Amino acid sequence: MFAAIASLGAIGLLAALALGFAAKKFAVEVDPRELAILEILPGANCGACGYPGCSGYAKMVVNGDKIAATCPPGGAMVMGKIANIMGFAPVEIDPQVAVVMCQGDNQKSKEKYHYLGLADCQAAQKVADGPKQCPGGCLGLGTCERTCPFGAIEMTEEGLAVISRKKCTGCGKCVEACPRDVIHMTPLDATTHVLCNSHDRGVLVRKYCDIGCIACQICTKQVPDAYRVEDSLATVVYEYYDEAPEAVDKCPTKCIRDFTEGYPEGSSFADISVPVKRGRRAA
Amino acid sequence: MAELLLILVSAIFVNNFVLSRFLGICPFLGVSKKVETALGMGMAVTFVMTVATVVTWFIQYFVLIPFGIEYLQTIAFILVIASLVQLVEMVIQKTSPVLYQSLGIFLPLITTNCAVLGLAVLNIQKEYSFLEGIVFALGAAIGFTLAMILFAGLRERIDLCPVPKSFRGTAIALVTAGLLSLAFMGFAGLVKG
Amino acid sequence: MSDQLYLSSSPHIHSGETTDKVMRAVIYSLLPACGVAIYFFGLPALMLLLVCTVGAVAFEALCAKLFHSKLAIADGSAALTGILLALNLPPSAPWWLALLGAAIAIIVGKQVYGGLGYNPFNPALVARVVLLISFPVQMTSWSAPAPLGSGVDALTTATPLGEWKTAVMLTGKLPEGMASGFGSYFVGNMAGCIGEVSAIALLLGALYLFWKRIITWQIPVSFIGTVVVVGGLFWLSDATRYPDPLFHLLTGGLILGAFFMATDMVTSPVTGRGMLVYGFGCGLVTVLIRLFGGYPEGVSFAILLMNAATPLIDRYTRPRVFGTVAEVER
Amino acid sequence: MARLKTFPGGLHPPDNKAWTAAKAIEICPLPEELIIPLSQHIGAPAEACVAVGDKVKKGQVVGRAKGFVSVPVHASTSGEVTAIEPRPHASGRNLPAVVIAPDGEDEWVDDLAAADPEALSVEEIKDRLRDAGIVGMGGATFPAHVKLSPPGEKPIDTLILNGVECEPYLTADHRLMLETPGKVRQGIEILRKVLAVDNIYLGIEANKPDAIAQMREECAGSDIKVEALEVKYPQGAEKQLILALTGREVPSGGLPMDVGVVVQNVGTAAAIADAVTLGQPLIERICTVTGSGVNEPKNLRVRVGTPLAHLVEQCGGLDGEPSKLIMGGPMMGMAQLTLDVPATRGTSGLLIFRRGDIKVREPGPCIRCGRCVSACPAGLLPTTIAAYARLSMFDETEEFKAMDCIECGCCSFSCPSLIPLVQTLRYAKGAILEKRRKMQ
Repeated sequence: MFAAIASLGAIGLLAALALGFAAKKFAVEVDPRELAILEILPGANCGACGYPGCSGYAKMVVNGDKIAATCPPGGAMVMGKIANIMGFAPVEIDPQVAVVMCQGDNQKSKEKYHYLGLADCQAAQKVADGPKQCPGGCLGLGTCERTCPFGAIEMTEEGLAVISRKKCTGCGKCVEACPRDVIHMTPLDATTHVLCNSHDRGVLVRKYCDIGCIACQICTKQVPDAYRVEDSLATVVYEYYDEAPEAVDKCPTKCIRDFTEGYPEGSSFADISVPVKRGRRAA
Repeated sequence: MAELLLILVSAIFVNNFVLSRFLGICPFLGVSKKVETALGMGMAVTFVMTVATVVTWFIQYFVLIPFGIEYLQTIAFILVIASLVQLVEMVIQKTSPVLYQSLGIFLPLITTNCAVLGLAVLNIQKEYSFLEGIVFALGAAIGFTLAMILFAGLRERIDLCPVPKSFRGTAIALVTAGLLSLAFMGFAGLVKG
Repeated sequence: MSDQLYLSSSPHIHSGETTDKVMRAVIYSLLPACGVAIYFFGLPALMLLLVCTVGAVAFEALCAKLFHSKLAIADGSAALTGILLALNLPPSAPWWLALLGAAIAIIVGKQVYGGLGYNPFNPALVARVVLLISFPVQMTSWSAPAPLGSGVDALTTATPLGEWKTAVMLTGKLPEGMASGFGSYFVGNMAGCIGEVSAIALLLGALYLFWKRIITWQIPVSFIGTVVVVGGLFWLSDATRYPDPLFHLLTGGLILGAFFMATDMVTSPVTGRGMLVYGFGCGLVTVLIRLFGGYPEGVSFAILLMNAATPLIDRYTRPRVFGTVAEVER
Repeated sequence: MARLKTFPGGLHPPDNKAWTAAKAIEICPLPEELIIPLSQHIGAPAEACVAVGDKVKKGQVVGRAKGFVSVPVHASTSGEVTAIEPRPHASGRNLPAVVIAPDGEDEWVDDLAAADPEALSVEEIKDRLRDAGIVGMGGATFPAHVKLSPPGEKPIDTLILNGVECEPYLTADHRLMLETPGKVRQGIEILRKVLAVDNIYLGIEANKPDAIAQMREECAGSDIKVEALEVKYPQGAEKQLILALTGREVPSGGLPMDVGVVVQNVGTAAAIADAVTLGQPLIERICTVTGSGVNEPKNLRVRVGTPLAHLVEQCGGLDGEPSKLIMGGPMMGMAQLTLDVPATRGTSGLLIFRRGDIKVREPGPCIRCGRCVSACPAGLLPTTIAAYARLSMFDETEEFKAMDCIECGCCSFSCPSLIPLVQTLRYAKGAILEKRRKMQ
């Protein structure tokens, strides 16, 4: 019995000594706060904050004297927790979602030519500025879908990108990836949008798209505050988003849509496209 | 000499720890996503295996047997292995933070890696001499590393494949591991032992 | 006019060589071997060929349905896998074994990885090895060839390699009269898998593949070369125990393996240098298993093993990029 | 016979040069309207310096060069400027162009200054080249005066004339060497003077024995080495040509001047001769109009700005419905949206395929046949890079040297699975550049 205890004890002691020595020799400093912040962050490494990955962001927060950038996917809740850890004042962030400003799928918008090649919008855009006659419309080849780190984008059968308002965290990766700049960041609370991205004149738009904005000005006449027509394209003035829904029914080409109606039809996101109120998303 | 060579070949190919004895499956599946990481893991395991064999051999023959406490073999060996793993962990964290990050939890888990303990125990069971033991450990470690990097190479390739949804991830990895093990069965009977 | 035009990135012309043409060419190249198989082994061989091919195509279709992937029977790859599997079965294999093999080849060997082009292991060999390990009795009962019209009943016998292995195990010496049968080995008049027996039919097919530029010389040459050289070295060291290189060459599945199985594009390296390394590995393992292993034949295992090593070989045999001094390893 | 010089990799697509190789160059008559794009070269576009309604003469500058890497553009006939507006351009976009309605007089500007190249200084010659708008006429359209002004730390000891014309279908350079070898020779001598080199090669693919004989005769007695090269695409790619002729390998990411070489196209040499001795700007070029969709394939001497539709008219019109219009050769040319696009200084060919000649097939999975690997003249693994690019793993594409791709098209041409490899590699290159830009 004694031999057992003594010998095992001796082995343990030796090992402990060796380890203790090694621990001194190979010590590595890590700020525990950095790890704590890394835990909280969404971990998508999306880069929306402007730093290389979530660990880069955590490093910045710990090493800086203030929070120099926000984490849009994390939202208010994550920012609050980070502020707690660091002892800073919480940083306000306005939740945003990305919206595809186009409804011109393969059925509704005309082709310029038959495209052969890599099924990718950026690649197709390099071939004579993309196969659609509309210079700003969604090409439907899914570059944004593949880019989205949160699986919030889906291509419809007819080749149109739709974004789930629930899954979208507002990181802005798709905005960067889209070669036609058809995806815009909008305030989460604004549910009405002019879903068109063509700056061509109305006559031209009518020729190639069934559902594009023809700049008829009816919306601005209806709700002067909430709409603006510039360069042959109407847009919602998001400061007055709550007035915007009034013009939805008046739009002759149906390119103004309100997402509370359950837009877009036919996608698996249709049921979750109802707007989510501020604060609920963080949960 | 020929005897040692046979032990080595046997441990690498015929009775490959991972693919024939099915020991050490945890890191085999866990850190075989990239060849570099797999190689790093292989190195770490090689070190632990070799040193553990040396130390446990001494403990077995100079402590446990003389004091008649062979029944404490498992505990004693795990103690040794655990300390070694701790040591390796510290060294890797200091020298290669990238490798440290990619090995993650699997590094401390070498402690409970049955390949290491299995090796130490087998070594005693087979009543290998000190030199034979070291060769056996080396063979086992090389075999482990070989299996790791072969498998990692395959997985890197599978990562580019449109695997059906139901088979993605661990499922396809296990199927592949099975097929790899199948291929290794060709060595059966190559060396008796 | 313009919306009728095709636009694409350059280049605008194509060689016309397509995957289905490649697959079809390989199938054509196997026809002589199939013919010889049917000639020597009669209806059972025909049955195996039919069951495997039809089975493989059917399982391919089934998988396409199960996994919601595009049906790709037209490319001929499933049929090719079926034929290769059949050629790798012994003539006495029952129909259900062939069907099971087809299922394993297509489902486990290929479709779970995403289908054509993604399988890391040669599907036909996966099936063969699974069958060999699971049904050793059925997979190693050989019958002597009974040429069509000869009226001879199929006799149970051993393959030349098996005969040799048994003799060496029992007596430590080569069996008597081993060197006498090369003529019939060459034509295919010996026991073995239905497709591997006739060197001449296989070589004919291989020539066709070379002519069509479907396969390149690297893998067959380094595979067979290694077997001949390493096997030859052992033979020189002890001719009473080890068989001569020609025996290695003509018996067993070496020729079928080296020209048709190891050269499977999907599972072999893409660069010439890689192919050489791969062929060398195949050859070495084949000889080791044949001479020292528990199994009399090692070609299938050798190719499977080297399939597993293919990603690593590819990684370390990258071609030198134009304008770089030396290959940069990471 | 000794083995012909060449480079590793590459392949030989069916070249169909026989359609036009024996046809003498015809002069393309004036169209009703000339559209002269302000951007016809690599570098900053020119700036219009005439106004709508102005009368211009042949050879008059209508767009001024902006910056060093830029050249002026000229009116290619006399007439009236009817518009300065965006017009269809070879790039697929509408880009600013000066539109001229010809008056039929075809009158040269008065101040053309003929000169003896021997009497001019090197700087004077370079000025003349810039003013004449000389650009690389093999297709890259890089301003010649820039290429001839290597920085001092990069001494040039070798001049290579590119008469390879490895692109299938095209025979423009072939005919040029056959019909005006003297011009080419004259251009070579001017280049010799500018670069002060004596090591001069003229590389021609061996499938043009008549052109080789013609140029050998022309260069007999001089130290110009006229070399027959193996018939293999892309033999005419700058780096591959340098390797074949001199054995020097341009380092990865480098330029020909890094190994002391300047490469010029034979067409450029001929244009240089005209520019320096006669003072004539680059306003016309030879263009092969060919393909299954053209009734009568021809080699035409075309004025810059001539709409492609006019070229087709000269060749007996379209044969059936066209399905693809390609400016340049089939391997590296650009597909066009419309025949309203004008020919520019870089238009070496117009290739039209008839409906039915373009087979539309879905790309399949890579079967790892390795054809792209053995065909790649840059020593890349196109299929591996493409696989990574499709999954947006651009770090890996960079590690596999995607940036060394020369976009020759050999991989896509040979791929049995019809994967658009070049396009995917180009995509990867774009993403890598974008990433590098962000890093800075």
